[in-house]
Amino acid sequence: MTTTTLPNYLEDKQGKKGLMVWLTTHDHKRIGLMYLAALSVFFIVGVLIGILMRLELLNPGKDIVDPQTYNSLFTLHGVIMIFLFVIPGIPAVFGNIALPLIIGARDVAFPKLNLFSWYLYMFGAMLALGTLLVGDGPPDTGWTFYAPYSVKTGTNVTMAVFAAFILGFSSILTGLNFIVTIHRMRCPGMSWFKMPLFAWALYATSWIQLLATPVVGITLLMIAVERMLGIGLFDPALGGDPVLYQHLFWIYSHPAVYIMILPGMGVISEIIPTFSQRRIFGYKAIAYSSLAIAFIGYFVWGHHMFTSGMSGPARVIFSILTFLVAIPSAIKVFNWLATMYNGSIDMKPPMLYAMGFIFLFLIGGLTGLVNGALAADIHIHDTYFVVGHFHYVMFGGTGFAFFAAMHYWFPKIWGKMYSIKHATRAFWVLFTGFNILYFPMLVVGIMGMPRRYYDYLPQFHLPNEISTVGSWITVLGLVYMIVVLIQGMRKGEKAERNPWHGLTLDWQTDSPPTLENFEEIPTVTEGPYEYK
Amino acid sequence: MDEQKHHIVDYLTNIKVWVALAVLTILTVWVSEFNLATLTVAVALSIATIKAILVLSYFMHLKFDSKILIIMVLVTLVIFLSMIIFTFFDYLYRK
Amino acid sequence: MNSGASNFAQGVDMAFYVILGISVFFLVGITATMIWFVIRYNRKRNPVAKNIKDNTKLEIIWTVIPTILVLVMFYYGWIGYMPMKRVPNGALEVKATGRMWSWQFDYENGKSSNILVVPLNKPVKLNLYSPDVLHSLYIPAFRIKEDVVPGLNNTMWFTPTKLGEYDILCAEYCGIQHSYMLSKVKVISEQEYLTWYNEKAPESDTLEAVGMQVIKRLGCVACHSQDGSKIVGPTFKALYGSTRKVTLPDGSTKEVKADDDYIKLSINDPNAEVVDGYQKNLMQSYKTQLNDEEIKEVIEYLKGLK
Amino acid sequence: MSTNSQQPEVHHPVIHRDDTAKKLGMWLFLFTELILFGGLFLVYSIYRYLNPEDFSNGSHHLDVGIGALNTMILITSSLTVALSITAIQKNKPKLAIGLIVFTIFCALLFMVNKYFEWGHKIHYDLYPGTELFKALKPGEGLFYVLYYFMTGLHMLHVVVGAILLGIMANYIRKGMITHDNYVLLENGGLYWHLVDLIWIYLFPLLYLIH
Ligand code: HEA
Ligand code: HEA
Ligand code: HEC
Ligand code: CUA
Ligand SMILES: [Cu+2]
Repeated sequence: MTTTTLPNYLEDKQGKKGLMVWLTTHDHKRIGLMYLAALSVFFIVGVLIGILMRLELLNPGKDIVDPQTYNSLFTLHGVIMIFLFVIPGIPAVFGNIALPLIIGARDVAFPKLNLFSWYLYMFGAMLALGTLLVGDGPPDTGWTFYAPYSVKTGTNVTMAVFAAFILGFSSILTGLNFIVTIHRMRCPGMSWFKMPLFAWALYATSWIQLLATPVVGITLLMIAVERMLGIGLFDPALGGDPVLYQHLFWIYSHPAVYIMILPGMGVISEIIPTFSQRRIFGYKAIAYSSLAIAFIGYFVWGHHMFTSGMSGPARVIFSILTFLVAIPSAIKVFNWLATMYNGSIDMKPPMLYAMGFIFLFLIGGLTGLVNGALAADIHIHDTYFVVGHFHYVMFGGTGFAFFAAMHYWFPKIWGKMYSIKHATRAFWVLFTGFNILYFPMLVVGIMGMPRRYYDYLPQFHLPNEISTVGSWITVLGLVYMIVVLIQGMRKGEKAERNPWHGLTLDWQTDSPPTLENFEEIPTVTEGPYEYK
Repeated sequence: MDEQKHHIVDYLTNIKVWVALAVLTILTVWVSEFNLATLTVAVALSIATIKAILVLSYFMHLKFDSKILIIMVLVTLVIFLSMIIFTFFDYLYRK
Repeated sequence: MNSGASNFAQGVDMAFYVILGISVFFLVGITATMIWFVIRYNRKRNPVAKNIKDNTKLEIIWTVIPTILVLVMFYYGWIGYMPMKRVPNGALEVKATGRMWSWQFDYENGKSSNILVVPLNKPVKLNLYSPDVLHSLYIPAFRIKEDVVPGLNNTMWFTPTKLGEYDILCAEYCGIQHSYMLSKVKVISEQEYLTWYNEKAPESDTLEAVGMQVIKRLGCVACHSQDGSKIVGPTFKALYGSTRKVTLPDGSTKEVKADDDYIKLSINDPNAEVVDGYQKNLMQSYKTQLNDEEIKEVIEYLKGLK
Repeated sequence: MSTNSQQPEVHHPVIHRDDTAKKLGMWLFLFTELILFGGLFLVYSIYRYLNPEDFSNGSHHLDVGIGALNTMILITSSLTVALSITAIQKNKPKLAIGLIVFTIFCALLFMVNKYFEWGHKIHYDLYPGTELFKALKPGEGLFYVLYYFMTGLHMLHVVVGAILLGIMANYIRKGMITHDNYVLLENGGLYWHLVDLIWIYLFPLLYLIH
């Protein structure tokens, strides 16, 4: 291909000025960047809250905040991290930026709807943060909003619940957009099994977004109605059943954890073959396992309710299905490993983050298996072991995949390159801090420390101390990483089209890509990883 | 769902479907007058399902659309029904 | 993990160790392989990759083996859990009430206590009851936990196998004092238990007023301080006789004097007159748990708190 | 992946109209609507299972006549929407507009009926919060809460659907929907049929199953 005559997407102004260029854009890459900007801000708020919580937990008794404040902190931390960060995370940012590129399309199927999703997201986010400022204080229910406490408490739950409702619709519309895009806009020659695995992962994710999210929408609406009109759908005094609320909540929120992790796995499936310069091993196995996780993931929600008073047979069924859903994840890990065998491995930052992902996701996934066992979960449920588990999978998994994606597509997005040396160092700080922060949580959980505890018994002191120190190192690593990336964005060297020598279509166009991605829509004749 | 010639459902077919739906509505109301004990729910839901299939296949064109769309509808229904069934695994066995 | 002190500890720990063992094996194995590949096939050492075709046999192997392993894990989880559902006949029944934010244990003979006292090696069945929100009764040393759900009669049982005192914690988030909703389970020999069980409430051996004892036993102190500070309810200090501004259910407000009738109403129907600046619905009615006699004692005690 | 140029020299290719994509998008949206109501159906079925007597009592107090009438109205309106699509396909825009207007008229009728139905109950203080309501058995209370919630949400969809169809009629008038470009009308129709489809289940579940 010759060099392009079209302006690249970052320069093009379309006759508009200042921020309006961005706020009215229909370009998928710009919308992706707008998500990135918003997401980073919320994410940093979430991290700060995390740090505050860790400070409070440094010693038993009061360190810095009151119990009521602490309860609001972990609720906001959970709501922000889940609904504003990990769920939209990879699809909204890197899905938007990279999906049309890797399938050789000019944009997503419904560009206007895409922008609308962003506005919905912002509106929902503002509502969520608004709970801090108006009414009777931020919600103190935990991100799970369990009835009947969420109905009784005087804090601003109604608004938070509406926020989650709106955010859900943003997520649904993104999913809808991607499904149609993948069905209709693959470039000529790209049959389903010539499609890059990131697209497969997004496809599976989108189906979960579409079919699971409405359940939480209607459930949270019921909570809101119950609070506003006092009509009890879950209030035992009025014949309701609080456990039914839990069913409805987890019918969505378990599949939601796969909304978080599948796109991350998709990113890893792109990075590993590129940096090993090898054909991915078991392409079909990885593609199918995404679909399998998405499908089986619908039927395991009960594992969050093993101590809720759910009937025995239901516990057994949910436990066994939980174990089955772990297998497709295992298949992916093994195939990634096999892809490295006999490759030519280049340990650049994206690959480092991918390796970090595998290690941390392994710990997260394997502790998930402990949770899934009936007997073990009776002891472990609602303790810090679970907190450790989900930080390993969400932050060690999705978070690290997010970082990997950020380092991988960085040159494509900005047309510049960050400092490889410093990015590598930042990784090691982050990785070390991470393990010091979260591993003690697993230990203290096994010792029996429940979660959502403002204060704890003296025997839990030491692990908590270590964990808090770890949180400082983690944040150091994070700051380091962000500084390196921002430096690269501002003053980095000009990047080539294809610095990592990838074969997927995103690397075949300019960096940064032109306004409509490709001079001409490409035609493919081979699978996406046919390294010679 | 590839570009295919659009199939036109003619007026008469639509009207026939409408007649069927109307008859089924009357039927279901009529049946509900009897006490069918445990069958009540089953009968009412079966009739509703026949009506739904009619609406889906003719009014909503599903019968003339591509296979993949039908598969999607089925997957959605399977997932929806499983949500109910799996929740019942809890309630059926509570003591 | 501290060593277990109930009949379930072994089953739970077994499931835990089996899964932990398999997990450590895979974690170490996979990580080591990964590191080895990174070194062995580094671009410097191996500049040109060798492409290897997919291998169906391998795919099947690493699908089937994990499947078998997870079924093993499931099996241990299941057998560890099964006995938790089968309460033996003749178990000692205790009603365990979890409320915001205290535990109360009522025995069959009417004895009531804030700590759970049980005899060694005798099965004990707890009938879980909550008047307000979700709680969860968790005894780490016994490896058991079950939610206390309002409106549902959940139960749990165990046989303590070691003498001693163990922590009881609330494991389901239940509001501001969730982390202070603690208690103990005290395992004593059967003989000691019988004496404890049959002795009358220790009236004379404490200097505490009866009203005070009631307030402690029913957990009022979790919400009402006696030193003037605000927890979630108004302090008891100087309450009696003062003028209260209250809101009625229809939204109107009025001023009332905190006399006997007012306090009685506050205890029996807390939402009828809600004190200004406090939240309704938090305090539950204690109608069924306090008789007039006891309410009188409470009032007497409150009078003394100047 | 090897690439080669397919259509040289086209700089700004006309992105061709993709009706199938639009229709697929609409279907996907309908799936989410279905699951949204699905959550309520789930709650309904569990509470019905737990309180069979109370639910049956509750449904005895609903007016089957009005329910059946509304069912007929919705079925008819579904028919007229379907016919309007046939009409536009056969290039009869006037007829299509007429049929849509009739559909919207049906929607209004439906709401008038609902108004009387709800109004009747509210007149008797049978709504959450009243003394009468509090005196109900818990299961009956749940039944009515679900009744209001489900029919209320459904009615919201009727309103939205009617507005959508109104817009479509206007598009036909302005020539934006024509015999060879009618996917918007099809989508409006699909939405309307969904409203019908949900009612097909609501009707027996709430009114008929004693
Ligand atoms: C990104 C999010 C994410 C992901 C991917 C997962 C993945 C898994 N989770 Fe996790 N989970 C959460 C997020 C996530 N979880 C959250 C947020 C909570 C708490 C919610 C709350 O209460 O607030 C939670 C809670 C939670 C519980 C409830 C605990 C409790 O409250 O008591 C359970 C119980 O079964 C569980 C299980 C699992 C399992 C089995 C997997 C599996 O999918 C893991 C599969 C992966 C592997 C197994 C690793 C790879 C395997 C190999 C390399 C091979 C070796 C393996 C075998 C031999 C099989 N999770
Ligand atoms: C992805 C989700 C996510 C992330 C990243 C984090 C990050 C952190 N979390 Fe967590 N946490 C949750 C999700 C998350 N959390 C949830 C859902 C709960 C449950 C809430 C509830 O109980 O209701 C919880 C609860 C929770 C608790 C338990 C509270 C309790 O039960 O009492 C604690 C305690 O220390 C804690 C600490 C921290 C700390 C110190 C951090 C961080 O501050 C550590 C520092 C993090 C980093 C340094 C960077 C991570 C970076 C990325 C993932 C991507 C970066 C992207 C961009 C820059 C754009 N969190
Ligand atoms: C879950 C927390 C909680 C518990 C436990 C609790 N209360 Fe209260 N109580 C409150 C709150 C909140 C109020 C203020 C709102 C109201 O009047 O209902 C209150 C109000 C009162 C009042 C009126 C106080 C005033 O200032 O006028 C009295 C008297 C009272 N409680 C007594 C008791 C007694 C006796 C018990 C135990 C048997 C008890 N409470 C247990 C939360 C609690
Ligand atoms: Cu009670 Cu937490
Ligand atoms: Cu889960």
